[in-house]
Parts: sequence; C-alpha cells; structure tokens
Amino acid sequence: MKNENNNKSKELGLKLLKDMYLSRKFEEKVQHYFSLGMIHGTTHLSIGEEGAAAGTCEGLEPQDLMYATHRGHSQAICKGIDINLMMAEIFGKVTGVCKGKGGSMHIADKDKGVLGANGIVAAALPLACGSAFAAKRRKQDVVTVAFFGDGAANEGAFHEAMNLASAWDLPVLFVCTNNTYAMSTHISKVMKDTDIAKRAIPYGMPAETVDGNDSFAVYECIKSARDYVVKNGPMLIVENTYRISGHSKSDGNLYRTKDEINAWKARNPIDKMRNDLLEANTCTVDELDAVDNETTELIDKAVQFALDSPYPELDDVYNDVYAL
Amino acid sequence: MKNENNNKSKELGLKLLKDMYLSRKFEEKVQHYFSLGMIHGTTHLSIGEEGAAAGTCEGLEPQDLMYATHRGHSQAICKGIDINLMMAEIFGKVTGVCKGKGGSMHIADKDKGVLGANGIVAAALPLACGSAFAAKRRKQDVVTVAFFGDGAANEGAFHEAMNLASAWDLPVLFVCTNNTYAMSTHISKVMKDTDIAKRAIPYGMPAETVDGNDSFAVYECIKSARDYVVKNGPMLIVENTYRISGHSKSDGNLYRTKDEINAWKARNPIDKMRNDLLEANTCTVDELDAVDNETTELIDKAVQFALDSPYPELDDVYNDVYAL
Amino acid sequence: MPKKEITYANAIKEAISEEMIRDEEVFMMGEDIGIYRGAFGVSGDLVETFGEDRIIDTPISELGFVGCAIGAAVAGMRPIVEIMFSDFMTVCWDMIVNQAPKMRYMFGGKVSVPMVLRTASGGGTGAAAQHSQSLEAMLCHVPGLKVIVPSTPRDAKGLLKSAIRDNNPVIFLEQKLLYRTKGMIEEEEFTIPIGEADIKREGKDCTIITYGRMVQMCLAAAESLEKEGIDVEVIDLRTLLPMDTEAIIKSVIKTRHALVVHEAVKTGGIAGEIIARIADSEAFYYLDAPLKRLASEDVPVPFCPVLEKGILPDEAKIIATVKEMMA
Amino acid sequence: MPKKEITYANAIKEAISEEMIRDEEVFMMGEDIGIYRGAFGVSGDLVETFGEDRIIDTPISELGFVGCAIGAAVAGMRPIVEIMFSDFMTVCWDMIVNQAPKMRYMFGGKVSVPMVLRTASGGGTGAAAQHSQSLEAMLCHVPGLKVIVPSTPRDAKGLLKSAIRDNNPVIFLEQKLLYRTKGMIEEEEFTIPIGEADIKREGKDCTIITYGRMVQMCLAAAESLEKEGIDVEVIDLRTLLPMDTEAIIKSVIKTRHALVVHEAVKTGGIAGEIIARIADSEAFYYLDAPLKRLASEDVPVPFCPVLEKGILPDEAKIIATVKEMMA
Ligand SMILES: Cc1ncc(C[n+]2csc(CCOP(=O)(O)OP(=O)(O)O)c2C)c(N)n1
Ligand SMILES: Cc1ncc(C[n+]2csc(CCOP(=O)(O)OP(=O)(O)O)c2C)c(N)n1
Ligand SMILES: [Mg+2]
Ligand SMILES: [Mg+2]
Repeated sequence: MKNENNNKSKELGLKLLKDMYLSRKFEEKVQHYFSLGMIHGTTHLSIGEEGAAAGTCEGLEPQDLMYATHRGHSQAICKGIDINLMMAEIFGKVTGVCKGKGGSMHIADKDKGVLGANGIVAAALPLACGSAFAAKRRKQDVVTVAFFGDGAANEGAFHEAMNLASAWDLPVLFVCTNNTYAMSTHISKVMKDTDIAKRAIPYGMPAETVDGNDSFAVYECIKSARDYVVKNGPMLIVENTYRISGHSKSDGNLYRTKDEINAWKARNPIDKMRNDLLEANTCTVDELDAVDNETTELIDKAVQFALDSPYPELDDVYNDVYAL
Repeated sequence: MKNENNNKSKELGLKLLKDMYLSRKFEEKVQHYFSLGMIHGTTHLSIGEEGAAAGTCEGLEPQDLMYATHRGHSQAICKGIDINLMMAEIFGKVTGVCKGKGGSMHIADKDKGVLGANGIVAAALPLACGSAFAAKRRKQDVVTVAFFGDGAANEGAFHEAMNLASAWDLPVLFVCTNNTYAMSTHISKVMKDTDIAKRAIPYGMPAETVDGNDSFAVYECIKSARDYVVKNGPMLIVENTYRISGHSKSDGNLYRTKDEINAWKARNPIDKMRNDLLEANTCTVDELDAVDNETTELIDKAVQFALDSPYPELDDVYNDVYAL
Repeated sequence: MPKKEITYANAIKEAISEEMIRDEEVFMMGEDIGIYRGAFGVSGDLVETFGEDRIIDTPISELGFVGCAIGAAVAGMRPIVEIMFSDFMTVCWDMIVNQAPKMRYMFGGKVSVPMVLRTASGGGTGAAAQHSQSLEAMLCHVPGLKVIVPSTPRDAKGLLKSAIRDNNPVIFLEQKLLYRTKGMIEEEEFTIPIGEADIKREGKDCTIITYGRMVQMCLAAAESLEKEGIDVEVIDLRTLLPMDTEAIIKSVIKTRHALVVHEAVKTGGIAGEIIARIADSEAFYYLDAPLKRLASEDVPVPFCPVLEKGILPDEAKIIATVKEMMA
Repeated sequence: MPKKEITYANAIKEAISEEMIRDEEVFMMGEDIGIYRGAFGVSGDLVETFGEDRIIDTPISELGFVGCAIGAAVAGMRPIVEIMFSDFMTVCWDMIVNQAPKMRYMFGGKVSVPMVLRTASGGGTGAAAQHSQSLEAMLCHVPGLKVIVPSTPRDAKGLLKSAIRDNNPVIFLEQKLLYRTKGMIEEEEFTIPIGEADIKREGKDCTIITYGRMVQMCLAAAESLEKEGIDVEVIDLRTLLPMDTEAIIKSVIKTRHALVVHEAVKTGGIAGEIIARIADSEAFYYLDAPLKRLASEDVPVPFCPVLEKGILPDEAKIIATVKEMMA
C-alpha cells in the first residue's frame, strides 16, 4: 500500500515536473526569440507560476475543458496542447495551432479541451459558463476550468459569471492564479480585503486557497474540487503564486524589489518539486535530471519545428472569418 | 426628554408620511394619465416602496447626492425635487425638470442633489463613485447614495463599483431596494444565496438589512450609516420591501399571486406609518388626515401645472447635446 | 401556396418554435422571456411548450449570459439569446465585438459560434435616449458578425430560421414598432437566405435603399410620389452584413438616383457605407443627382413625443427629398 | 517662435502636465499609469510630479473607473481617464455610449461631463484581434461625444489641451505606432481647436482625406506621386466628431478627386461617412472619378506579421489607388 502510494506519487510527481519543465523551457525560448526580434507582438510569461498550471491541469480529467488567461502558455501546455504547434503559433507560422492568426494571447485547441486564451481580462469566465452549461445539459462528466488572475477578479465579468454559475449550479471550476500583481498594481491597492476566496461567499459557493507553488497540493485540491463541481456546481480555487518574469515585454519591474523576486525565485515550483521528491526519497537525482533533459529536447524540437515552418500565404487572411 | 423625543418623532413621522403620500399620489396620477394616453413611453411605479425612499432620503443631509433607479419617482420626490417640474417632465412638457427630454426614466435635478434616474440597470453605481470621489477629494461632508434593485445586484457594474468604492474608501452609501423581483424574476431564481447584505463581505464593507416598509427604521438605519460612510467609506444597506404596482406599463402579474400582492398591500408603508403614529399616540387621526389632504392638493396642483404647460418647440431638439 | 396572416412578433415566435422542434440543441436565454413572455411579448407561450429548461430566464447579467451563450455555441449548442432592448448590448459589447465574432478567426477556424442574438431596436415609443437607439452601424463594423433587420413578418420568420441554422454569430435586430404589424406568410416551412436584399417595390426613376421600420414608410412615400409621376424603387436590404451590394448597384444604374433612409442617427450611420459602395461602383457614372441620405437628427433620442417625432425620418421628409433629387 | 523636438508620447504627457498645473480639478485615472508609467510609457514621471492623488492607478474595472470619472466630471472635476487599449472600451461601452454623452441632454442641459478618455488605438504591433482595432467609427455614431485622432506631436498636444478644457466627453484616440515618432512644437503654450481639419499638404489633382497613423503614409505616397506628376492634397481631419466637412468639400471641389484612407476595417468605417458628405454636397458636381476608400480588409486583425501587414493600407496601395483614379 505504502509502496503503491509511493509509485503513484512518483509517477504523478514526474508528470508534474515534466509539465513544469516544458512550460518553463517553452517560455524561456519564447523570451529568447522575442529578444532576437524573431517573435512579434507581446507575450505574457508565467515563469514561476508553473506549479499552479501543472497541478490544476493534472487534477482534471482528459475530457475536461479549459479557458486560459492572457498568461496562458503553461496552462495550455499542461492541458496537453501540442508544443510544436503552439511554438509555431507564437512564431506566427501557418503550422501554428491557430494557423498563425492568434498568437501568444489566443492559443487554443478545442480538441485538447483548450478553448482559448483571451486578450480581454476576465472575459473567459462567462464563456466558461457556456461549455459548463452544455455539459450539464448533456449530463456529461465534464468540468470547465476558467483561469483568471487576481486583477481579473475586479472585473464585472467575474461577478456575473460567479453569480450565473452558482444560480444555475454549473460545473465550472473558477481557478484564480493569484500572483498578487496585475501588471504593476499590487492586490492590496485595489482590494480592501485581499482574501480572494471570500469573493465566493455571496454566491453560496465553496472556495479553497492553496499554495500554488506546491503543484502536489494544487493537484490534490483540484482533484477533490473537480469531484465536488461535477456533482454540485461551481467552486472557486485560489492558487497563490508569483510571477518571476515581468508582466510582458515592456516591464521595468519598478513596482517591486529585487529581493522580493529573488525570494520567490528560491521558492519556485520546479525546484520545490525536485526537493520534495528527493527528500521523500520518491525519486533519484538521475530520474529528475532525465526529465530535465527530455524536456529540453522536446522544446528544442518544438523550436526547430516552428523555425522550419513557413509563414501563411497572404491569401489565407480571408479564411476563417465565417464558418460555412 | 420623553416629550422632546416625541416631538422629534412626530415631526419626523409627519415628514416621512408626507413624503410617502406625495410619492404615492404622484404615481397614482401618473398611472391615471398614462392609462388615458396622456403620458407616453413607459413608467416604473414604486407604489408600495415609498417607505424605503422616504426613510433613506430623510436620513441624509440636504447637501448629500443621490443617483436614482429606473423606478425612481419616489426617490426623487423624497430627495426634494420640485413635484411640479417633475410632473411636467413626465408629461413631456418644456417646463419639465429636464425640459421634457428625459421623461420618467431620467428625472434629474442637480440642484436638489438628484443626479439622475438611469435607464440602464446598475449603471448608477459606478457614477455614484464619481461624485463621492469628488466629495472626498474636496473634504466635503457629502455622501452619495446609489439606489439599486435586487436584480441590479447581478450586474457587473455592481461589483466594480462596490470594489472601487471600498478600495478607495469613497463615501458612497449603496442602497438596495430589495423588492424580491426583477420584472417577473424572483430573486431566488437568480441568486443562490438571496441575502444581498452578504454581497458586501468580499469588499470588507459593512452591510445592514432593514425593513423597507418601516420608514422610521430605514431613517434610523440610514442616519447612522451616513455617519459611518462620511468618516470611513462605503456601506451597503438592503431595504426589504415590495412593489405593489406592476413592473411597468405592460405587466400581466403572471409571476405572482393575488394573495401575495394583497398581503403586502396590507403591510404598505403608508398605512404602517399611520398605525405606528396612532398607536404610539404620537399623532391624532386629524393630523394624519391633514397630511393626506395637503398632499392631495399639492399633487393636484402639480398635475395642473403639467397640463397647463406647453410642449417644447421642435427647434429645442438640437439644444443640450453639447455644452459650450 | 396557402397563406396565413401573422404578426411580426408571432412570426418570430414561430421561427423559434419550429427551429426548437427541429433541433434539440436550440434553446433560448434572456431576461423575463418565460412566464413574463418577454418585454415585448415575443416569446408568448414558448415556455409552456418547451419548458424552463429551453426557455431560460436569466439574471440581469447580459455580459454573463451572452458570454454563456457564446460558450455554449462553441460547445455545439445553438443558443438564441435575447437582449431586451438593443441599447443594452452596450453592457456586453465586449462579448459582441471581441469574443463571438473573433474566436473562430483567432483560433484558426477550429471553432464556430452558432449563436443568434435577438434584440428590440429603434425608437418612436417615447422611451427616451437609453431605450430607443438603432445601433446596427456599429455592428456592421465588426467582421465575423452577421446583421439582420427584418421589415415584415415573412422576412422576420424566414431570416430568423436561417440565422438559427447559421454557424456564425448573427445579430437579429427586431423593430419595436413592427411587433404588432401583420403580414402574410406561407403555411409551409420556408427560409430566407441571409445576405439577399429584397426589392419591395420596383420603379425606374429613383432608388430608395432602406431596411427595418423605414421600409413601410418608404413604400408609402413611393405611392404618393407615383401620383406625382415619380416611379420609385424601394430596396429592403434585410441583411446589412453581409450587404447585397449587387442589388443596390444594379438598381441605381437603372434609376440614376439613390436615397438611403434609416432610423439611426445620420452621422456614422450605415447610410454612409451604402453610399460609399455606390460612389465607388459603376453606378457612379450613371448618377444624375447627389447621393442622399435621410436619417434621424444627430441628437440623443428625446423623451417628449413632439421632439422624438421631429428627429425621425417620415413620409413627408422622404417625399420632399426625392422630389428635390428629381428636380 | 522658438521650437523644440518632441515625441508624440511626450507631447501628450506635456499637455496633461500643463493642464494639471493650470487647473487643480484635472486628474488622471487608469490602469498602471503611475509607477509603471502606462502600458505605452505615456505618463512617464507624472506620478512623481503630481503624486498618487492625481495620477491614480485603478483596479482592472473599466466600467467602474470610467463611470467614476463621469461621476466626478458631473461633480465639476476634469478627469482624464486612460483605457490601456482602445479595444477595452468595449467592456465599458455603456458608459461611453449611454451615460457620458447622453446625461446632459437627458437632464435638460443641467449637467455637463467634462471628461477626456484617452486610449491607444490601432494595429501594426502584432498584438492580434483584441488589441489592434480602430473603433473610431462606432464612437462617431454617438451624438454627445467628440472624437479626436491626432497624427503629429503638435496636434496631439494642442488638441489634448483643448479636449481637457472642453466641457464635453471627448474620446482621444492615440495611435500606438506614433508614440515614438518625433515632431516640432513651439516652446510656448498653445492649443488647437477641436473640429478643424488641417491640410497637411496642398495639391491640386486629388484629395486624400485621412487621419491618425495613415497621415504620414499618405504624405509619403503624395511625394512619390508628385514625381509622377500627380499633385495630391492631404487633409488630416484630426477631429472626426465634429467633422470639418467644409474643408473636405472645398478641397474636393478644387481637385475633383477624393480618396479616403483609414486603418479601421473598411465596412462600416468612417470613410463611408466622409464619402456620404462629399456625395451629397456641391462637390458631387465636380467629381471626375468615383469616390474611393482604402482601409483594412474586413477581417479580425490577424497575429502573424505577414498577414497583419497584408490587411493594412500601405504606401503602395495608396499610390496605386490614386493612379487608378487619375487614369
Ligand atoms: C479588459 C482588459 N483590461 C485591461 C487589460 C490589460 N491587461 C492585460 S493583463 C493585465 C493584468 C492582469 O492581471 P491579473 O488578472 O492579475 O493577471 P496576471 O497578469 O497577473 O497574470 C492587464 C491590466 C486587458 N487585457 N483587458
Ligand atoms: C442593463 C439593463 N438590462 C435590462 C434592463 C431592463 N430592465 C429594466 S428594470 C429591470 C428589472 C430591474 O430589477 P431590479 O433591479 O430588482 O429593480 P426593480 O425593477 O425591482 O425596482 C430590467 C430587467 C435594463 N433597463 N438595463
Ligand atoms: Mg495577477
Ligand atoms: Mg427588484
């Protein structure tokens, strides 16, 4: 029994680690090619927040659906989107998962349950009610996750979706990636009470707060929340974490201290997972390094795929505006 | 001491009664002339809810400001708007308080602190933050009331205003006229938890619920809430009451029973006030009837003023679009 | 073909009802559309026929429930969503402008959003500035949407059925003042294709391009003008996006005169789009007079009936404008 | 007059700064406009100069803080409110369409709403469909608003100062791609009146009517066309609402050719309005060629730079269109 548990958590731990490595390395490449001018537009990196994304997505079932945020690379990767196609998308290539039309802020793949990142803060929350509505109507064992940030919790869309989901008992799992900042704005500046979990109270909705840098803990929390949601209706999960990277391409980090960033770097979810797995004697260093190496290769291949892919033809610009 | 209190509550009771009579009779006339086709468009009557309007407005100071709802006749009257000009407005006359351009849904008079009824449910809540912002900035002893309905509490504007006001400690008094219906939709159908006061919790905002048909109680509640707000920031008051009239001109009342309406008619705030004043021996029947008669006359005069007033000239249609 | 008389409101209800029977995935959401029967009575007894599971009363949360409809559409359902007054589209404008029409494109064609947003549009009801607008021009500026404004019961029914079957977000702007008007429709099932204008009256001297509530007014003006020897062609666009440019150009080449009439305020109205299409077409070379438009005055809709009537186009203004053009 | 060189972004900052010094009631609200200096760096060190009480970071609550700004304006303050990207106006569209521009009218002229809403507009930045739109045409359809789109640092500064002093809600659409462009302005204080077009280049053969980011492109095209013997007049509208129709008509009467160029998608764009004004004016009788417009293709803005560049007007397209018109 002990052994079986250990095997399970080993398997799970390595999976979570792999997810997080993929996310981290994916974004490091994006950052790199962005700085070289080979990726355009803007990108919002989630470096430091991979624990929240990995734990959340692993806690779901494969058929579950998800709406991501503008900072959604890791969310999409952990949900299982093809990293080659996603990398190509961010390079604007025709092989991209959105044919180069969406880019970093609009990564989506319906077949993988990724119903899209969104450039409009909090807009995903009402949309998530829709797929949940459909699933409930069809009596499917499907939960929809709506990711959103601490800043997004101040938008009207948050309130309307929370109210609608609770009034109609929709199977939506509202997941707040609370990194305590909206761009430069600290949560304490824009919320009188910064305990986001309390925002579930008016809707008679249960809520839980979890250490988002502990992907094991997130996984456990989401797993039982999913059980609850599919049977009873919506729930709010607040995952506390930290964005180590800047907000987007143009962030002078004037609003926070190096010390603060460094403290969170030290607690980053990948190193934490490695330490936890080692300390519990669940894995050996070699096993962990194998994941490290494997993911490096996968990401390198994704970059190569993107680089090798052509840009779309101009003619393609008219396609996909309307469905037949 | 006892006597002085009694005098005070006599004066107050008669003032509240007068406000309520004015509101009731004003709207009965509106209903009448509407049915004759002499008033156009639509009107939302607040018959049955006068206790909430009267108690709230009397609990304020004269310099306080107020944003009304679409069901705002009684709110505006109790705040002290000129009933002649208001009646003329509803008749679409040029002497109207908005020169006939606003009508029932847009009654406003800045000089009386009535910053406008609003045709868009919940839109007034953010606007109220603005005058409160100005008052706070100017260190004025001014509170802004934002009236809204139970249904309006489901709009995003409600959430954003509540959050903004609390984050910035703005002197806004959010007053919910909870008549348990939004048109035909019962509150229990659209809120998992119908205790609207709880909606203040996430914002670290105090809230209180009061019997909206007891205008004395409302007055007391608002008076102390005003004290709190001007010193500390926003507060939410929920005033439970009932709309005896239909939602608007076209309401078949299919969504509620005659019994329900009759039960609330029996508890209507005007009769309640009369009974309370009599039972406590604060007033005599004659004193109460005097108010009754006086207000009948005042409203008759208002109607006459409106009837005697001319319609605007067509040329006037271009005025007031832009300020110089 | 056997025909029957029906009101504009009932034609809409019939379309919904037929499509709900035809396709289990069709359902309707909106404020007070159930037992209240809708603010304009359009849904009638639909809730009794289809139950509260398919005719769904929502909270006053347009952003929430329109978003929910979009999400349900992406998931393969076919929501019809009702916004009580078209002015309230503004409170969920992000969903209408940034979400529904762009998802398919942004996601490389992998999703579709088969949703219909029905809403009551226009003035003339004494409901003042926030309940009387005609906002179609704004919608026509959003690629990915389709925009329909029916002027008769038959068009309303046929086009709504097509809209429900369409795999794109369609905004269906019902005309408040037409709800109680009557017209003939066939007993049998029929649809009307989206994107085709309808020549409601043929004529050879002047083309009036219009849609919605203004159609009847233009037809009445045309009758009067006929008596004065001016033979007016009235084109009812029916669908504004996509627009049937061909029908417009063809007619203007024939008549050499074009007037656009709409109820929306003039500046920024869709008349500009129509005129630009004419002015950059072969028809330009045939024109015998300036291209004209008649629309509401550029002011918020005033409450007072005298003022409101004054800002709207009417038969007399149409007649005067056409005469001026033909002079 | 001594002159100095300044960027478009800094010209805007200078206007804000001067007006804040001039009038205690002026303040600014928006997301991350303080220590972050604004998403496009426009506010720079304003927060250090004026403090957090007058340069106010808001929650992500556009509906909330734009409403708050309107309320403060009604109370006599002069808010400048920043919406980070103009696409986000959609989340507070009700405030922009139904509240700010209508309050004065609905309330019979008793209140005014002296508010400026500044926002970054336009594409070309690879930011895809929800961060690249040019939505000015929708705004121009709302009586009660004023709409400004400056194309140079000087226009930006002079017009923003006028906007801040104006007693009406003014939407000030800054052009993302112009923020870093430079131009000369006088050292002394100056303002530019709202509602006046500026002829950025005189010419006698063809009038190009444009505004915002497209102005430089049209001027460059005009230079090239001059070499081919075509003398183009370029009118920069600067203010779209109210529109300087007189300047347009006068020019078109002179040149007998008119082309409108804008970045917004073609269908429903403001070019239609401009063309309708020409086509229903004296200028109609002078026209030697169809009225043309050049605008973005009718699609959501695609992410991929190749595609995005493809949908936008550019110098080559302008040159080709003018040549076609003159042929
Ligand atoms: C409606 C809207 N307002 C503003 C923005 C600009 N914006 C993009 S991300 C962001 C901060 C979001 O903060 P949060 O929700 O905490 O997410 P995080 O960026 O921290 O992941 C802002 C203001 C936007 N995209 N949409
Ligand atoms: C944004 C918006 N949605 C819908 C409406 C239509 N409408 C007017 S009043 C009303 C009901 C409001 O309910 P509540 O807030 O409880 O106020 P009550 O009418 O009960 O006084 C509705 C749905 C509106 N005016 N604005
Ligand atoms: Mg955050
Ligand atoms: Mg109510």
